[in-house]
Amino acid sequence: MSFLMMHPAQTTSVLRMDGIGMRFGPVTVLDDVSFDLRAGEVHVLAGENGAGKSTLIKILAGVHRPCGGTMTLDGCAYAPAGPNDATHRGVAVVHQELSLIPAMSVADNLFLGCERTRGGWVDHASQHAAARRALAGIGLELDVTRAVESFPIGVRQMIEIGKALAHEARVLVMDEPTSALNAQEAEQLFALVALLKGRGCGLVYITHKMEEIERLADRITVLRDGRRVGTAPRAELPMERLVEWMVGREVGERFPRHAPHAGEELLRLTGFSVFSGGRSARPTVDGVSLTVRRGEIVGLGGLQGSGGSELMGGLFGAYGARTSGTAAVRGRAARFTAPRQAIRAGLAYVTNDRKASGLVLDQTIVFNATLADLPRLSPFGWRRPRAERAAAREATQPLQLRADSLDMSVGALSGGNQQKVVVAKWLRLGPDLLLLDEPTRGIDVGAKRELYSLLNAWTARGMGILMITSEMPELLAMSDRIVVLHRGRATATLTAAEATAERVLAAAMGQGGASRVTEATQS
Amino acid sequence: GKPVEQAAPATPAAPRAAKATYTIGMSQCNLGEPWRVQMNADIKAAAEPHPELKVVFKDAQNDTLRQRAHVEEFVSAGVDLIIISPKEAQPLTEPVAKAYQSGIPVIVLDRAVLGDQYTCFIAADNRKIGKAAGEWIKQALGGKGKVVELKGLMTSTPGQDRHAGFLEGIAGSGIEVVFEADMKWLEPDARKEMESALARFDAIDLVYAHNDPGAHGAYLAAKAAGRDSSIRFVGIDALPQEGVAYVAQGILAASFQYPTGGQEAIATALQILKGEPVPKQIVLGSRLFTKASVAAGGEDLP
Amino acid sequence: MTDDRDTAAMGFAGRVFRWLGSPTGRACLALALVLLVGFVFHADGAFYKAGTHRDALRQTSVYGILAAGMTLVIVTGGIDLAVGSVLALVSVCFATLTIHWGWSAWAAVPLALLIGALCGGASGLAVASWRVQPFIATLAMMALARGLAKYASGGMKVSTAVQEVDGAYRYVAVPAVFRAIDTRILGDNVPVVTAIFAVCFGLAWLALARHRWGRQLYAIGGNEEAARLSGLPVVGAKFAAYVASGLFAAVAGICQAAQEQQGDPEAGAGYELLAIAMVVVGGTSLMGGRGGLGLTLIGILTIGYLEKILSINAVPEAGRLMLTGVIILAAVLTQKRGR
Amino acid sequence: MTDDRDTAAMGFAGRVFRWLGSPTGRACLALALVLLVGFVFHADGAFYKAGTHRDALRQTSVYGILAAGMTLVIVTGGIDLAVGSVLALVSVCFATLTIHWGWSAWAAVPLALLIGALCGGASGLAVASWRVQPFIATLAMMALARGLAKYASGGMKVSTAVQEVDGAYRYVAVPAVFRAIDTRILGDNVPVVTAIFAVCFGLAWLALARHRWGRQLYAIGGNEEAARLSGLPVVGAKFAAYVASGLFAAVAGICQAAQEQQGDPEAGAGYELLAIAMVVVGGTSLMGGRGGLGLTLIGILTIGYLEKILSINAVPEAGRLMLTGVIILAAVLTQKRGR
Ligand SMILES: Nc1ncnc2c1ncn2[C@@H]1O[C@H](COP(=O)(O)OP(=O)(O)OP(=O)(O)O)[C@@H](O)[C@H]1O
Ligand SMILES: Nc1ncnc2c1ncn2[C@@H]1O[C@H](COP(=O)(O)OP(=O)(O)OP(=O)(O)O)[C@@H](O)[C@H]1O
Ligand SMILES: [Mg+2]
Ligand SMILES: [Mg+2]
Repeated sequence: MSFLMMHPAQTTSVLRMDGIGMRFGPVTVLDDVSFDLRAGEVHVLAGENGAGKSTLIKILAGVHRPCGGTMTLDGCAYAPAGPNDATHRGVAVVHQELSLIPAMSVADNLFLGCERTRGGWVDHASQHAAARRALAGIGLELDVTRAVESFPIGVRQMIEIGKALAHEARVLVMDEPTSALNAQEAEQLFALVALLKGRGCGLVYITHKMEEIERLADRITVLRDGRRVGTAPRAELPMERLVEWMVGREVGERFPRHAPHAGEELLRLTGFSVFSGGRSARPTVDGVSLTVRRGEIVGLGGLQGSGGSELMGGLFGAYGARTSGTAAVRGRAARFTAPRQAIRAGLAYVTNDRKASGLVLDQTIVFNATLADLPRLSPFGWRRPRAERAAAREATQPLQLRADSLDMSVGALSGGNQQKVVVAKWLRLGPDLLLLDEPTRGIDVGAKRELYSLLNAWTARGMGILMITSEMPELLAMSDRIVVLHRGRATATLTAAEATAERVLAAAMGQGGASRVTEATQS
Repeated sequence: GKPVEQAAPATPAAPRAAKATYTIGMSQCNLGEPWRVQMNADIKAAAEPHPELKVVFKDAQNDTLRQRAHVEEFVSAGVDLIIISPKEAQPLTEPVAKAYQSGIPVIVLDRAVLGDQYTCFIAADNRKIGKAAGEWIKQALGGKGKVVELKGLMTSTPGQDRHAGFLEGIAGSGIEVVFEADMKWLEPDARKEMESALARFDAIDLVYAHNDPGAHGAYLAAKAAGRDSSIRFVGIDALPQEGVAYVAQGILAASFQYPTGGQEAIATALQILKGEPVPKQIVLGSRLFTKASVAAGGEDLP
Repeated sequence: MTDDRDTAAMGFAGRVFRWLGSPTGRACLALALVLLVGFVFHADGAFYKAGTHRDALRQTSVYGILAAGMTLVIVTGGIDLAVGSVLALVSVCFATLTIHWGWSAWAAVPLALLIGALCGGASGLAVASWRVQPFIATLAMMALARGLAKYASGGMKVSTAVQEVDGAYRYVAVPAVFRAIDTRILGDNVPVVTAIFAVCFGLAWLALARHRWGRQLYAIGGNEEAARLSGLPVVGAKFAAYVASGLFAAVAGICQAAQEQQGDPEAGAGYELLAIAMVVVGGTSLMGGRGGLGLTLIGILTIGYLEKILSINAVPEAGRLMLTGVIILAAVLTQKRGR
Repeated sequence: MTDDRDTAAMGFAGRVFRWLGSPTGRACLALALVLLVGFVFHADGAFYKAGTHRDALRQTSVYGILAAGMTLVIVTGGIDLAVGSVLALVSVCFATLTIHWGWSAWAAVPLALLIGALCGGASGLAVASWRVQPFIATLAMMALARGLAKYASGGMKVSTAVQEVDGAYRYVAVPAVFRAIDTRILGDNVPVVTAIFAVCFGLAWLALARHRWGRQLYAIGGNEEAARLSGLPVVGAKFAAYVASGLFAAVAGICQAAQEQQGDPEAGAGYELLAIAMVVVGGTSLMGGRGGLGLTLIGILTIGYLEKILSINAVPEAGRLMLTGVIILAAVLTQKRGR
């Protein structure tokens, strides 16, 4: 493995960016941004959604050409002609949006653009071996001949990291690498970061997770509205200051207090199973029982692939009739075979992949925000564009969506703002039971705080919430109860008071807490 | 060709004052078939010695509505005479009648329009030619034998007439049509269908194709199967570079000419423009090309 | 929201420039290009005559009807290759009903529409419920409908020459409905087929731009999974798009039969490509989720006028094909967008 | 990972079942379906004769060559509607060069290939560099190449009957290369065109499955943006796919000319739809990024045999079209996948 090669620890800058500017048409996205990266450090790039972080590193990666400023790499002028050039100069990037080709094999993806060839002919054998080795280096062992799309999203993210590291890298950039990883996988990644750091590699790390900044950062640079607010060593930047730098004002408590007001029972699952891979395959959700009451947030814990998403999808009717067991909503039997039925019964479902299953990217914010509410907004079938606009404005305002116009296409929004549009779409419906799968994936602290407050407001109004999150602090702080899944089975149900990170993790690994399975349906 | 005089109603167009140049609009229904390309070439060649004639060619690409637009365009452009080789009788009857009534003489070539609202209709008779082919085949096979019929597009009238005429021609003989298929006038399709016929029947005496490329395609199939010497091939159209050439090379046993009428159309046009009376209908004769007669330029069919 | 202010500040020139950069502006540029060709090569002034434009509209109406239905399908990310064959099948059936069986228009038109809707429905069933790729499902329907047309007509044109049992021909009158469709109205200015096209187009536009169903079609074309999870009736909406396309093809088939005064089992061959070209030259993407009927109208006019201009100039076949290729490409290049 | 253990535990029947569920298995099922029809309707045993199968392969070779090139384009998410026209253009040029101008095969074949590559290159340029939608770019090229073919041939077939200046005809011999291509080799068992198809197919397979370029094509079809981010030469690889398709169409054109012993400007009409149908019936998605030449081979055989079986049974045209439609749909339904 090339990245295992030793480098003497250095304190000089590997990479400098000076006065970088960037415009998309008339919109200035970056304005006079400077940034430097030392060998052997982890430099965290922080900022709100849309601050320009991804754009900055795309310039670094040779994807965009800046419209001003200079860059140096190892003291030499650096102006990558394209992604390939950047890779060859030793700049590896894990982009925020997965850049894997779903139908291609893992090995092919790892070596995309730099295939191991003899005179142009791909040497599959050596490529497979090299791919296996590269993945083993980050603690991943899988069949590299299988198509990437056959793996869950968390594994795909690890493959993506493996891809960046398959080549010798002086500078490694990771744009929100853990947004799709669970705690265990994140640990693996952190170990890897430490390893690379020790080898003298410079790391740029973008994240919205405070724990990660606290844990990994050597220095922090904060961007706001395309300008650099400042750079400081982590020790000199306490969390409150950092958040203030990012948001431009004080935000207050990270997890706002939340008084439980559990009311009538909204949802009761008994022995609920989902056969997402077809009836003949092993059920991905296997006899889970749980309840959600009005005014309550129930967290679903578990490792990647433990079946939380399938549970929600199955409940919501996304898998048609491929479910078994009983589900009751407000005491009435509810076996939905199409999302439409679930929506009519007062359910809403924010999926974990907004691009693939949440948004129509080509279309406007108005279009997306009103999509699920079409029947009400178009009496007798005829649409009323004014009412739609008003509805979209009303739905997005409390979420503080940052967009130039409601007629912007959603694809041009930053990831966090896209997520807000998805949430807005469902809130329009005023659902009784909200299914949230990774609702804070990729959104900034300010927006997270807003979302938490909203969750509290909604539960106060009597909504019930079932939430999957891979962020342990979020899970622990926001849930009134936590149901932990392991390989499709519920292994523990913990109240807020009982829950600790250790207990949740143990149950997620299939240990301990097993005795509590029988209590899963009680509360 | 042998013009056949008929008692035709008088043309409404009175003899016109002689002009320095005359524009003739020619609407061809489709230039995808060599035979129609030949028709245009014949018209062009016949008009060449007459510097006073200017012929404007349009191609309807096998689309009736386009051809109807041609006639309308010719009328609005004020041409002196229209020659049309219509794709369809029915739908073009009205536009042609309108042009005719507006005082523009119209010569209808090859396929008819309905009624009598045109100046002159020039055509050969497909049914007669099909019948002649049938009779020739009956004689060549001595009254019995196994025949493969490769038909032209059977939704087209020439295909239907060449088929019906052929059946009339062989009626009462011991000739058996063992395999028939629609090769849609196309040579590659004819070859494919012939290969299927060869696979099914060990004894085939003759192939009757509705056009010469079809017969040639069948010949190529038989040749690849090593059976070309035991089968005779008969086609229709006898264009100089196709059917006649194949007969001359000994590939086809016979080809029946289907004249384009291009030359006759220009001759008739000149008569009309000079104000001379013309017959309402001219039926073109056909010629038969066989090994024996090809060198002499074929023989007239009775 | 800042865009209102921006627009106000831009001034007129800036707004025109911005409009030229929009899909509609780009499509109009392509149309302008073609019309320019017409002004330069006016065929001794023929291009300046009102009749030429009236004829251009009449000729392009049948294609336009197909293109309007095709737009609905293409917006969902699908394609309908069967429209030309369905047109033929309907024209044959409609001619048989009215000419041979003497049905009145009130009975024959609904049945003809039903046949078109059934063909579209079959494609829609395959695409929406059985999840067959639209290209291949409608390719199969293209062959099937053509075969049915040939079968129903016995391989002959269904015209006013009716063959009796004894083999003799009897000529019947052209049905009144044929004459009614093949005339002009509004002071002899607007061909009835053009009026029919306008109505079809208006209905399709209303459905796509103003009805809930249109939204559903865009959402399906943009992201089918998101549409499904948002509770949209994906299967039904998609199915309906193909039914609509079949219905529009049936209307086109009736118009075609009326104009030809017969039912032709070979009619409409290649019309599907022309209709698709009209939609795409307008700027609607074959990937689905974008575009609309406004753009399609510009595309219909662009290709319709291109044909007319080449025709009045009597450009020979070879040159016509080459020019068509070059001009379509030039038209699309003014739009410069792709997959 | 658990799947290895799963497979081992499954046993033979399980593995067969799993294979039948794979794209290849599904495609083979469709082929088996068609062959079954052949066994049932064997036309007095004609289906059991070796000659029938040899002929089926010969007949389908030209389509097969087109389908092989088409696969490369479709894998990128594109489409090439121009192959039929390019085939015609090349067949006309090749016939003119060899028959009329008397060039030797060594000079004529490379020039013919160059013409095909140029046509493909023009489409490729429009698609890859100018980002025109493949459907419309190749539709324009379809018209352009057909026009060129008609222009180059003067609208007539280029055959061994050569017209002299005085209008008389002179007959020249069929060029040796025509005869060489239109024979059989390996003990009179394998038609040369089938061998040419096999070579073309092999080359395309190698390129797609074993060469770096093939990886690039899949990546572009799968996610063009990701391919660009990974530094792939997206424009060049796409361009090359269209050039390859043009080259394959040129090879098909040469084969067609040799088999017809003439160059026909009308040749190849509709072949593009057949070639696309072969690719899709095999199971390659028109969305790009999936499928491959193995599947295309099955698709080629499926449609080739379907044609042959309908032909030996002398099914009339109407029935043939209907059956083709139904069987294509049935074949694809055994695969049940789509956008
Ligand atoms: N291709 C583009 N065209 C136009 N605007 C763009 C484009 N890419 C990004 N932007 C805009 O640039 C701004 C910065 O986006 P960027 O993706 O860099 O934000 P970010 O800091 O990475 O946000 P997040 O934390 O949500 O990922 C946003 O306002 C976004 O809308
Ligand atoms: N497309 C697919 N094909 C085959 N198996 C799949 C596919 N998608 C998911 N799986 C399998 O389904 C199971 C659940 O996967 P998934 O990662 O979606 O679970 P999850 O509950 O969403 O996990 P988390 O919520 O922690 O992200 C895993 O065993 C995974 O391998
Ligand atoms: Mg970002
Ligand atoms: Mg998940």
